[in-house]
Parts: sequence; structure tokens; C-alpha cells
Amino acid sequence: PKKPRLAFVTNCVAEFWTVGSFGVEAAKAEFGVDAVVRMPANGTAEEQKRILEDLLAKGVQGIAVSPKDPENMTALLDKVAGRALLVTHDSDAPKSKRLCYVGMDNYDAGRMCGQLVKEALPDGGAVVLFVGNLDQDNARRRRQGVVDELLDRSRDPSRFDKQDAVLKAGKYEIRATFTDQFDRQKGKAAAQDALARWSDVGAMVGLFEYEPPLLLEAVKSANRLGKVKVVGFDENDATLQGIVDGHVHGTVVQNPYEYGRKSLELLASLLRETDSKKREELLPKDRFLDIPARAITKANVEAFWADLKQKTGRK
Amino acid sequence: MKKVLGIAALLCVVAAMTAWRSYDPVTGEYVFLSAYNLENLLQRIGLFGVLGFAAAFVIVTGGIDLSIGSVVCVAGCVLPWLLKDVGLGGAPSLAITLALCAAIGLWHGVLVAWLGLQPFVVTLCGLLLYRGWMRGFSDDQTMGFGDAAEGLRWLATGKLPLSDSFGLPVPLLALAVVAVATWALWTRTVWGRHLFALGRNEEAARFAGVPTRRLTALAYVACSLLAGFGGCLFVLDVNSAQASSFGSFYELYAIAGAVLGGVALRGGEGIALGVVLGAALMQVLPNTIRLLFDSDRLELAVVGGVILAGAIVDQSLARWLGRVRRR
Amino acid sequence: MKKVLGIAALLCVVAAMTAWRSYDPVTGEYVFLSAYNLENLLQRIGLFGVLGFAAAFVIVTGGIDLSIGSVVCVAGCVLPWLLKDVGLGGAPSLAITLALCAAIGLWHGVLVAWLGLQPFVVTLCGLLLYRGWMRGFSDDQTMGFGDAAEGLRWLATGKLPLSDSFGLPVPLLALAVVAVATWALWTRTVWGRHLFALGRNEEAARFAGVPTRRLTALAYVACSLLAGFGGCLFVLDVNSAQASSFGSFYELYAIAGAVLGGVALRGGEGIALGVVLGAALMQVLPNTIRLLFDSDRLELAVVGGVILAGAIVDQSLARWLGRVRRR
Amino acid sequence: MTTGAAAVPPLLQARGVCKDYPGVRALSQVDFTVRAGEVVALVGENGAGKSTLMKALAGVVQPHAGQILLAGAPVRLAGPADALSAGIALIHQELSLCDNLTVAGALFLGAELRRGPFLRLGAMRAQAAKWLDRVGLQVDADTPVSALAPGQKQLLEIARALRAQARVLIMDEPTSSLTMAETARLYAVVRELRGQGVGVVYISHRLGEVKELADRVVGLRDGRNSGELSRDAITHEALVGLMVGRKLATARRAAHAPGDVVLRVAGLRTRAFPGAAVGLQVRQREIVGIAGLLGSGRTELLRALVGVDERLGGAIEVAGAPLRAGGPAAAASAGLVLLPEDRKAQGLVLGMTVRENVSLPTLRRRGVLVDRVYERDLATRAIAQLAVAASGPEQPVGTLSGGNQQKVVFGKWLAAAPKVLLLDEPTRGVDVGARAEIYARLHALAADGLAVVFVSSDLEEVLALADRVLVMRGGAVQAELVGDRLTERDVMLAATSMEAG
Ligand SMILES: Nc1ncnc2c1ncn2[C@@H]1O[C@H](COP(=O)(O)OP(=O)(O)OP(=O)(O)O)[C@@H](O)[C@H]1O
Ligand SMILES: Nc1ncnc2c1ncn2[C@@H]1O[C@H](COP(=O)(O)OP(=O)(O)OP(=O)(O)O)[C@@H](O)[C@H]1O
Ligand SMILES: [Mg+2]
Ligand SMILES: [Mg+2]
Repeated sequence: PKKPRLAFVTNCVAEFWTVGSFGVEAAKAEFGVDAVVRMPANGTAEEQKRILEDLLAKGVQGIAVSPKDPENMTALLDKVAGRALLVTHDSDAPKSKRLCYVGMDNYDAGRMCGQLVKEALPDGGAVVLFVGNLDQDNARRRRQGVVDELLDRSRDPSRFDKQDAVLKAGKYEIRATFTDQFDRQKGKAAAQDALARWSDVGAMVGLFEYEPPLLLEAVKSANRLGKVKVVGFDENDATLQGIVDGHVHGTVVQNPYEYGRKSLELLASLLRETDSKKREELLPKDRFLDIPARAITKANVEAFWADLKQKTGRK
Repeated sequence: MKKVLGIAALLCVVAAMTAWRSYDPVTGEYVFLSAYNLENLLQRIGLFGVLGFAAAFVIVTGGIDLSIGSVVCVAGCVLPWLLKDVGLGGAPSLAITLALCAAIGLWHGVLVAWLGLQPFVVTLCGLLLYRGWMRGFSDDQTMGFGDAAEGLRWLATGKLPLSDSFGLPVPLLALAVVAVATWALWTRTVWGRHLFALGRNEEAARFAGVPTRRLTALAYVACSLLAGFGGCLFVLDVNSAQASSFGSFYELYAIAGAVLGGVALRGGEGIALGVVLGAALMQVLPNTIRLLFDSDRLELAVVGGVILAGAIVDQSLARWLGRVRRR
Repeated sequence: MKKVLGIAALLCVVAAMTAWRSYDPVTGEYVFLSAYNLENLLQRIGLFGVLGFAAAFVIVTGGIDLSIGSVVCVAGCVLPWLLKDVGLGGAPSLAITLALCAAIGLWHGVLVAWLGLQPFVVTLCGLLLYRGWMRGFSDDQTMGFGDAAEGLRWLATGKLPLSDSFGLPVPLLALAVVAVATWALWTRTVWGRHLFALGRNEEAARFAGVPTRRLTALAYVACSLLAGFGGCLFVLDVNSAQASSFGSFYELYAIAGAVLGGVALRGGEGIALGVVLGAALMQVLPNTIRLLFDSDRLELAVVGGVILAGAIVDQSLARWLGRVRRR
Repeated sequence: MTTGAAAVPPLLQARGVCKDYPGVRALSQVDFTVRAGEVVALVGENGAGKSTLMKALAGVVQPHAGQILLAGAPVRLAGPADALSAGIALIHQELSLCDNLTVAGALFLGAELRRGPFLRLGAMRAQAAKWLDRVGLQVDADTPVSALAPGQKQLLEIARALRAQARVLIMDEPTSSLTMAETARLYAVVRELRGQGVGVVYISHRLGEVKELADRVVGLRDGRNSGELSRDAITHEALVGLMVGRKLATARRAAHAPGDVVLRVAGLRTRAFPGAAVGLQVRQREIVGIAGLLGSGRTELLRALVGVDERLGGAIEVAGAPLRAGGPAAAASAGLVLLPEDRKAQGLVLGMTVRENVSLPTLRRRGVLVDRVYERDLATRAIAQLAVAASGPEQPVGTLSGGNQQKVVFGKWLAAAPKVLLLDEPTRGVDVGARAEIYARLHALAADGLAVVFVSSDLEEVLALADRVLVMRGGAVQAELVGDRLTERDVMLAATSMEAG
């Protein structure tokens, strides 16, 4: 019998997703499927649409996608779901006819990150946030999670504070959110400018994978290591090294490797099952396959890193 | 005409190769030629072709418009806002959006034609300005119609059924209308003649009594208007516009399509059919890559490489023919 | 010289305004003028200024290079690979990277000067091609040095201490060297004279016995070499390069900086000092926004708007002066 | 030939040279020789192949058959640089200067004085004066080339060719925009060069110049040799015979009476000469010539009249109605058109065909859609009437010879059927036959009521064509000459000194 043909679609090109594609590779061998990975080079919803259309034309039977704009892509996702099995990962589109969501809740992960900031700054202080862009669903939720946690607000993933909103309550004050549109040089420049502007910054938070190392560079160049805490997201090597060295307080890691592996596993098993009743049973309840985020700090970094190296086969 | 032959040949070769290699032994079908794929492809050609004409209008005057992608972004953010947030109907929303884009074009035209600023500078600033403005305007929120505007979305996603399985995408028809109108304007009317004359030699055209400034300004208006129309189609198609990236780099695709299709950057040369073919090639190549290869990582490399190879072959052939004919 | 005055004035106004508004009542300091901020700013000016010269070299020949950002990407991916994966030393890695970039420039030069392809087309294809190639080359993995190459990174992050608190960033020195060398080349040597002559009227220069092809090709080599050098500095600075985005859009910033600084797109005009000032303005503006505003959402809009306003004022003044002087 | 002469091979020789352009045989089996210390004039109708032959000798085009011999030895000139290093310098028919350079920069372009790779700017500036002086160009060496008037640019090109100190100097219509004073100076320079043993090739449509200078005349007709004249055989008739192969009818203008005033100008001041106000009146059926030295403001006057340049004051009335400032388009609709001075930059859209160029100013009058029949008619008529050597209305104008391009410009403006026709150097580079044709057309149009104002640097032409001559100096009209006072001497006096006014 032919191997099931599957596809794993990301929302941009990033190191993060390279790890995800290792999970895809693992799943290919483990579950006997054929799979392609597609990363939209400019990270736009438009590209994603073209990619999905072409995958369907190619005859792919199952697709796992991280929708760039879940709110407005419902119709498109429904169309895809009509021609192939569809699951979402990394970012959910609950209104669509997707079968299941594989991943974590970015808002909750953001709150987890906020807790790391609280740990790093127990006495409170000024915090500056950095994020690739703010019109991407997962980025907004993540940022909102951090904000809500620091301001001790109730859990409400649909809240959105504008970029220039005044965010101060209790001990913590969020001075600004800088966006760099994935330009690292710009990210570093923004971090430097923030350090120049505020002499009392207590912590800087990088919400995208490549950002914590840039923050670290900036803090180093300003000779404010230790005075300015760095908290991050994801598992960039430099971030992990920073945790080992004690320059980065901690990072929240998702598990892109499992996003890739698990979503393909699910798709493969669904495809092999022809009986729709039994198919239904294969799906997790709530249609949510939780791959929880984890907080990595000095306490657990060594073990985490070793495991990561082993999975990705990198030194 | 000779210029169009080259691009037509390249397009045919790429399409034929793709069709041949896209044979799927399981279904016994040539995937590239499947109704579904052709519909998608033709729709994209329609969308991007409109932008190609936007670029072409300014290039024939010897200018350039780098702000096309940002004007696409303006249309992509303003149209959903008018429809959903302001709550206007489809037609007025479309009209206001297009009027706004035309005003942007007029502004470019005035700066270039009357104030004598360099088109490259004016539109580069426009590229930054309008995108930045839209980021502020949309508060970095994604703009889209949600479930609204189903009627209007027909413009971008609708199909005119030709057979049971195949329908002609509406954007392709829009492109056809734009292309025929442009062809008539360029080759059959006095304005077209004047536009081409001023594109080649603005001073001589002015001495001949051609209202060069007014025409130049009009070309910029046409450009931004078409870019805005394209932007409306794009946002109606994908139903989601993020100001920071929507339409980003499209000016380059548009210009590349036009130039590939024989619109000369020094001005005063261009064939409407060529622009369509150029846009088609720019859309077929990524389709090819996604259908045939397991990784789309090399997409950009292949697109760039094929265009460059085409340009080199074209130029070498032209030289060689010129040499042979003279003997 | 007059062209440089306008941009210098604009730069001064922006810098003065920023300095004044950046007063921090808590520390009693003008944040913009703090040693830390100036160091950072001068370093960025150094980095982007090098790219400005890359663009300028080609623009004075009447050409354009849209591939600068992608060549930055090439350097940004290849240098870490040579250093870390291949394990070469700093100097050989740098030399090989620069040689590769120069080879890219030579290839452009040959296509433009000997085969007669349009620079816009060649380098637009280059823009796509090299980035796509790097995505394949790096397997979409982030390239960086980790902790290695501390020595080499001094080139990008090092400072020559002038006082206890202030050090001159090494990239600024690199820019100074490039600027002075370019100034001497352009205004004092035979090659510069010939470069400018062919930039304005290639045929006339050829009739006068100038080896126009060779010089054009050399200009492209200089451009890609400088872009590669800039790319090395960038990756040494941020220590991380992702092929899909590294250096993206930098060609536009480079060209904008050069054009702002008075390098005319029609060729044959340019002043080295102006290129430096243009690059400086392009870096001061974002710094201004981040220091003074609560949101960087409008950054693009402000940069675009200020440049455009500057161009409009400049042009209007020039016209008005021309009118007054002739009376 | 004496045996002595045979022993010394000629400086430069072309043997059986052929050159084809797509659809045209520009040269077929042409022989040509220049010896040391002689001035050879090359004559022929427009499009005969003169410029092409010279370009082949200067390495600018590569002939595809035949040989070029330098001092008896065959050479291959792959490019202009080769020719220059072989001692062959060419002054191109069309201006070819880099206008971003200074006068000194342009003068030394390609042969800069240098120390290593560095320019010796001071030395070049100092030496420039010498060469500029030699051709009588009185500008500072640091003046930007872009600020020079066309005539001055032409002098600069000549100075540049002299500076090359070539063994063979080829001048392709060097005097086409020079006035008598500069032309006389050029004669002296050419004679001096001849004395130094330089071989000079001189192309001109001004037969007077040929008679004055040439030691030998070579004729070309339709890309072939049409004969030679030795020094003593050079007469007007012989030259015409060599070029045209038939006799030319010299048209005399029929008697006429001027009609109403159609152009009335009062107090007009231009940018170049803000201090001088110009007033003039032109009547129907009148042909008015404007004479003056280089840079006397003639071109500026005409440009201001049609509104290409802003006028600083004054009033213009065309056929009784005041002309508003709206650029050439407004002037054209009022019936006032200008045939500009620089055909390449202002007169023609080089990439377009003859048809498209000829119809450009008038197409609008025929409605919104392009009227192709009208266009073709117009172009065919222009080609026939002015004997344009073109393969047809569809030939790109840029591939015509210089003189034929000028004829197309002429055809374009005649078709506009204006009330007042302003002409700036209308016959620059036009051959004698076509010139006679153009004069006859102008006479006929004037007889039908047209008013003509023309600027010409060719004094012969001014005297032959004009009913009345205005002489300009320093932007102002210095003298008005009619009837008996219309002589070469009076014009020159008025143009150069005060007492003539
Ligand atoms: N680049 C070209 N392409 C095609 N045809 C050309 C080109 N250059 C010249 N010709 C043709 O070659 C012929 C000879 O042209 P050439 O310029 O040598 O004439 P000429 O004798 O110098 O005339 P004139 O007195 O008008 O300057 C003309 O018929 C012209 O149309
Ligand atoms: N664009 C310009 N900028 C500055 N000066 C100019 C410009 N054009 C012309 N001039 C100057 O104006 C004066 C008049 O020039 P104009 O062309 O009107 O003279 P002309 O009598 O027509 O001479 P020519 O025979 O050279 O055409 C000259 O001294 C010239 O140098
Ligand atoms: Mg000629
Ligand atoms: Mg003149």
C-alpha cells in the first residue's frame, strides 16, 4: 500500500521550525508516512493560502498547519478540510472544521513567561518586551499573557492592549513593546535603544526565538549584565547557554519537535482508519492535543539541552 | 513583438515540463493540468497580473513605482475596515478604497511631474510611509472580513463555470479586462502614443506640445489605482491583511513581471500581452516548485535562476540573430 | 556640494530635535547624547554606511543593485559556516567570504557590461537567487558563531576608547576608511573620472577611449565586495543569521541612503560625504523614534515621511534659489 | 601618381569597405585615402554613408568587408580606443560629451594627465586654456559642460580632437552650429595642422567651406564612391554633381507683400539675459532671420516665445490674441510652434518611427483614437517632399543619418500648419539638394500667409532666405537690417560691435 502523503505547514521560516521539521522526519520513519514541510518565506497569510492550495493540488491527504491568521482563515481552512484531513498546530483555529489542535496555548505560555519575569524581579520594576511583530496571532497572545501575568489580571486570552497603552499596575510596569519584523540587527538596535532610554530597566523579555540572544548582546554591550534580567522564549542555543552562564534568567520552551511528530502521528492514524466512528475515537477529547510549554531555568537546563541535542542530532 | 516571443516560449517550456513531471501514477493524472490546479493558478495570475499593469503604466513613462506593495497594503487594510468596522456596503467601500489609492497616485504624480522629484525617491518614501501608516491605522491588528463580504469576495474567489469541473476565476477576467483596456489605450489612442513618446524622450514630447506633466501624473494615478484594485482583490482572496507584511515585496514581483514581459525600464516600450505573460511566469514557477519538489526552500533560487537564464538566453539570441541577419 | 548641504541640514535638525526632546528629568541627562547611545548609533551608521557605498558605486555608473541585501545574506551565512563548521581561522574565512562576494559582483558586471542585460533585471534575479541559495545552503538553520570568533567580532562590536566612557566603534572606522578611499578614488584618480563619465554618457566615454565595460564590471565588483564586507560586519555584530530574512530589504536602505546623500540615479553624480550623511540619517531616525515615542509602530511612516519632506524642501529650495539667482 | 608618393604609403586608407545595417547598405566597396598634410573633403547627400565611413575608420563601427590600412599596414580597429592609440581622432557629427564633467575634464577625458593613478588636476586646468584658446572658446576650464550652449559644446569637441594630437583628424560637420567667426578660426587651425603633416578629413554640407579648405574632394553617393575632384577642379557645380548627380534649380522668391502682424512681442526678457528686453513684430508672408554670434541669446529668445522656458516679463500676442504662459502646448494651440535646435534631445523621439515622429504634434487634432491612415499619409508625404533617405515610414528615426533626421523634424513641424513658425538652425546638417527643397517649401508656405522666424548660424542661409534680419547681441536685438543693408558685412558688424547699431 502507498504511504499516506502528509504535509506540515509552518507560519514562517525560523530555527524553531527547523526543530519542528526534525520531528516530522522522525515521524516519517516511525509511522511510515510521506511528508513535506512547507515554510512561507515571507510569513504571510497570502503565501500560506497558495501553499495549501498547491498541496491539495498535489494530492496530499493530510495537512497540519499553523494558521497565520486563524480568525479570518476559517473559510480557507474549511475548504482545505473538505479535501484533506486537517489539524492545526502551534496556533489554533477553533472556528474552523479542523479535526484537532496540536500544541499549547500561547496565552498560557505567555503567562508562564510572566512568572519567570516575576521570579527574576521579585521586587518589581520596569519591563520591556520584544516581539517579531504584533499582528501574528501567537505573538499577540503570548505578549498578552506576559502582560496579564505581570499586572495580575484575570485570565482572558481575548484581551489586547495596544502597543502604546500605559501598562502599569502593582510592582510592575511595562514600558514598551518593540517589534523588529524579524530583522535581527533591528532587534538588537531596539534593545540597545531601550537600554539607552531607560536607566532603570529591570528585565527585558524576548518573545521570539531569536530575540533573547540579541537582548543578551545588548545588555552585555551596555555593561548591565545582572542588572537587567533577560527572560526569553524558545530554545535558541545562545539562550540556553545564557541560562547555563547565569545571564539569562529563564526561557519558556514549546515543543516544536513534538508538534511535528505528534501532528503527523495523529494524521497518519486517522488516515489508516476508514471507519468514521473509530476515527472519532482517535481524536483527543476537546480536540486538543496538549503539548505543554515548559519553563527552563538554571535548575533544569542541562537535562533539557541534552535531550534537545539528542533529538536534533546536533552537537 | 519579438520580446513577447521569448517570454512566451519560456512560459510554454516551464509549463510543459511541469505538466510532464507532475504525473501522479496513483491517480493517473497530470496534477499540474488538473482543473483544481489550473483554477488556482489562473486566479493568481489574475491577481498578480493586475499589479504587473500597475507597474507597467509607470515604467513606460520612464519612471518606477516602489510603493505598489504598500498601496496593496493600504487597500488591504482600508477595505475590510470600511466594510466591517464602518459598516459600509460593498460598492461604496470599494469605491472609497480605490479613490484613496488614486489620490495616493495623484500625489506621486504631482511630486514627480510638477516638483521634479525622482520617482525612485518619491515611491521609496511611499513604500515606507504607507506601510507605516497602515501599521498605525490598524493598530497592528489583522484586518479581515471574517464571514462578512461573501458577495464582494466573489470578485476574488468566484468562478464562472465553463464545464462541470472547471470554472474561469473572476480575477482572470478582471485581468483580461485590464489587459485589453491597456492594450487599446497604449496602441490605439493618442494618449497612449503620447505616453510612450514622453517615456522615450520627455523633452522632445514637450516640444511637440504633449502635455507631459499631466500625462505623467495620470500614469501614476493609473498605477496606484490598479495597485489598489489588486490590493482589494488580494484581501478579498485571503481574507486577512496584516499591515506589517501584507503586499510586502509585491512591487518587485510586479516590476519583474512587467520587465520580463518586455516593458523596458528606460521607458517608452511595452506590450500589454507581455505583461500578462510575465505575471503568468512569475506565478507558474512557484507552483512548479511546490508541485514537483519536496522542499520549497529553493523556491526563490529557482525563480531567480529561471528568469535570469531566460534573460541571458533571450539577449544572447537577439545578439546572435542580429549578427546573422546582417551578414 | 550643494546637495550635501541639504542632507546635512536635515540631519542636524533631526539630531538636535531628538537630543532636546530626549532629556530625562530623572537622570538629568540628554539620553540621545549619552555615550552609550552615541556609540550604538555610530556603530550602526558604520554598518549601514558601508552598504550605502556599495549601492553608490553601482549607481554612479547609472546602474542599480537590488541584490545587496541578498549578498549581505550570503556573507552572513558563509562566514559563520567557514569559521565554525569548516573550522578555518578568522582571516582566511573573511578572505574567502569576500572573494565569493566579489565573484558575485563580477558575474553581475559581466552580464551587464558584456552581455548588455539590464542591471535591474540581473540584480533582481540575484536578490531572489542568492537568498534562495542560502536557504538551501543553511538548511534554514540559523547560522552564528556561538562563542567562537570573539576576536573577529571585534571588527563589528569593538570600540577604540577615546575617554573613560566613550569609545569609537570599529565599524565607524571601517566606514571612514571606505569613505576616504572612495572620495579619493572618485575625485582624485583617473578611474573615478572615467567612472563618472561613463555613468553619465556611456557612449561618449567609450568614444573617448575609456574602457567602459571593464570599469562597469569593476563597479559591480566593488559593490558586491562592500556588500559582502557589510554582511560580515552585520553577522559579526548580531551573531546570528537566518537565511530567509538576514539582510532583507537592506538594498532599499542602502540605495535610499546613497540617493539621499546626493548620488543621482541617472548616474555620474555623487559625493562620498553625502553617502555617509545619508546612511547616518537613515539610522538616526529609528533611534529618534525609539527614544522618544512609546510605540515603534509608526517608525516606517516617520522615516518615509521625513525623507520625503526633506526631498521636497530640498527640491523646492533649489528651484527657488535657481530662480532668484538668475534674476 | 609619382613614384615618390607611391613609396610613402598614405596615412590612412580604406579599401573595399562594406557596411550593412538591417535593411540598408550603408557602404558598399568604398575606397578612401588620406595622406599626410592634406585636407580631404568628403561630400555626399544625407544618408550617403559619410558618417558611417568615418566611424569605420575610427573603430566605432566594424565594417564586415574590406580593409583599413594604417601607413600601409592592415589594422583591426576593435573600438575607439584602438583608433585613438593609432593616432586617429574623430569629431562626431552628433555631440558626444559627458555633461557632468567640467570643460577641462571633458577636454582630457580618456587621456588624463596623471601621476600614477592620480589626476593632475592643476596641470590639466592650466593646459586646458591653451586648447580652448586655439578654437576660440572663451570659457573657464572649470565651467560645467552642461552650462554650455550647443555651439560652445561643438567648439569643445574640436578642442578635444586637437588635444588628442592625432595623425589623422576626422571632422564630421564640425561647423554645423558655428557662426562665421568661429568657422574662420577653424580654417586657420586646419591649415596649421595641414602644415604639420596631419591628415585631415572634413565633412560639410556648406560648399563654401569645402571650396575654401579642401585639397581634394571625395564624393559618396548611396554608399558608393562617386568620384574625386582635385584642388583646381573644385567648383560649386562640380561639387553638386559629385553629390547629387544632377543640376539643382535655385529657387528665387516671388515678389510678395507682407500682411497683418501675427506675432507681436514687447518687453520680453529671458532667464539668460534678464537685463535685455526684446520687442519685435512679424507679419504674415514675412520671413525674418535672426543672426548673431554664439551665445547671443537667439535660442533663449525662441524658447521663451513658445514657453519652454519661463519668461520673466513682457507680452506676446499671436494673431491679436495674448499668449498665456502654458508651455509649448498652449503656444501650439495658438498657432506658434518651434522647431528646436537640438534634434537628438528635443526634436525627435529617437526610438520611434518616422511615422510616429512626424505625426506627434498634430495627432491630437484627429480625435482620441490614433488615425493611422492620416499618420502614414503624413509620413509618406514628408519623406517624398523632403527626399528623406529612409526605407519607409516605419524606419526608426534613430537609424537615419543626421541630415535625414533633421528633415524629419522639419516635416513634423510643417505638418502642424502653424500661423507662426519659429525655426532654430533648421538646416543643420542638411545637404544642398534638400536645403533647396526646404527653402522652396518655406517660400511656398510664406506665400500662403505663414510668418517665419528663423535662427541660423549659416550667414549665407540668412542672407538667401530672409526678407528682414534681426541681429542679436547680449540677449537684445542690436540691429534690424533690410534691403540694401542686408549684407554680410553689416550683419557681422552689428553682431560684434556697438557702432553698427
Ligand atoms: N545604427 C543604424 N542602424 C540602421 N541604419 C543606420 C544606422 N546608422 C546609419 N544608418 C543608415 O546608414 C546610411 C548612411 O548613414 P550615414 O550616417 O553614414 O550618412 P551620412 O552620409 O553621414 O549622412 P548625413 O549627411 O545626413 O550625416 C543611412 O541610410 C542611415 O539610415
Ligand atoms: N541651461 C543653461 N544654463 C546656463 N546658461 C545657459 C543655459 N543655456 C544657455 N545658456 C547661456 O545662455 C547664453 C545664450 O544661449 P543661447 O543658446 O540662447 O545662444 P544662441 O545665440 O542661440 O547661441 P547658439 O548659437 O549657441 O545656439 C549663452 O551664453 C549660454 O551659455
Ligand atoms: Mg553624417
Ligand atoms: Mg542657439
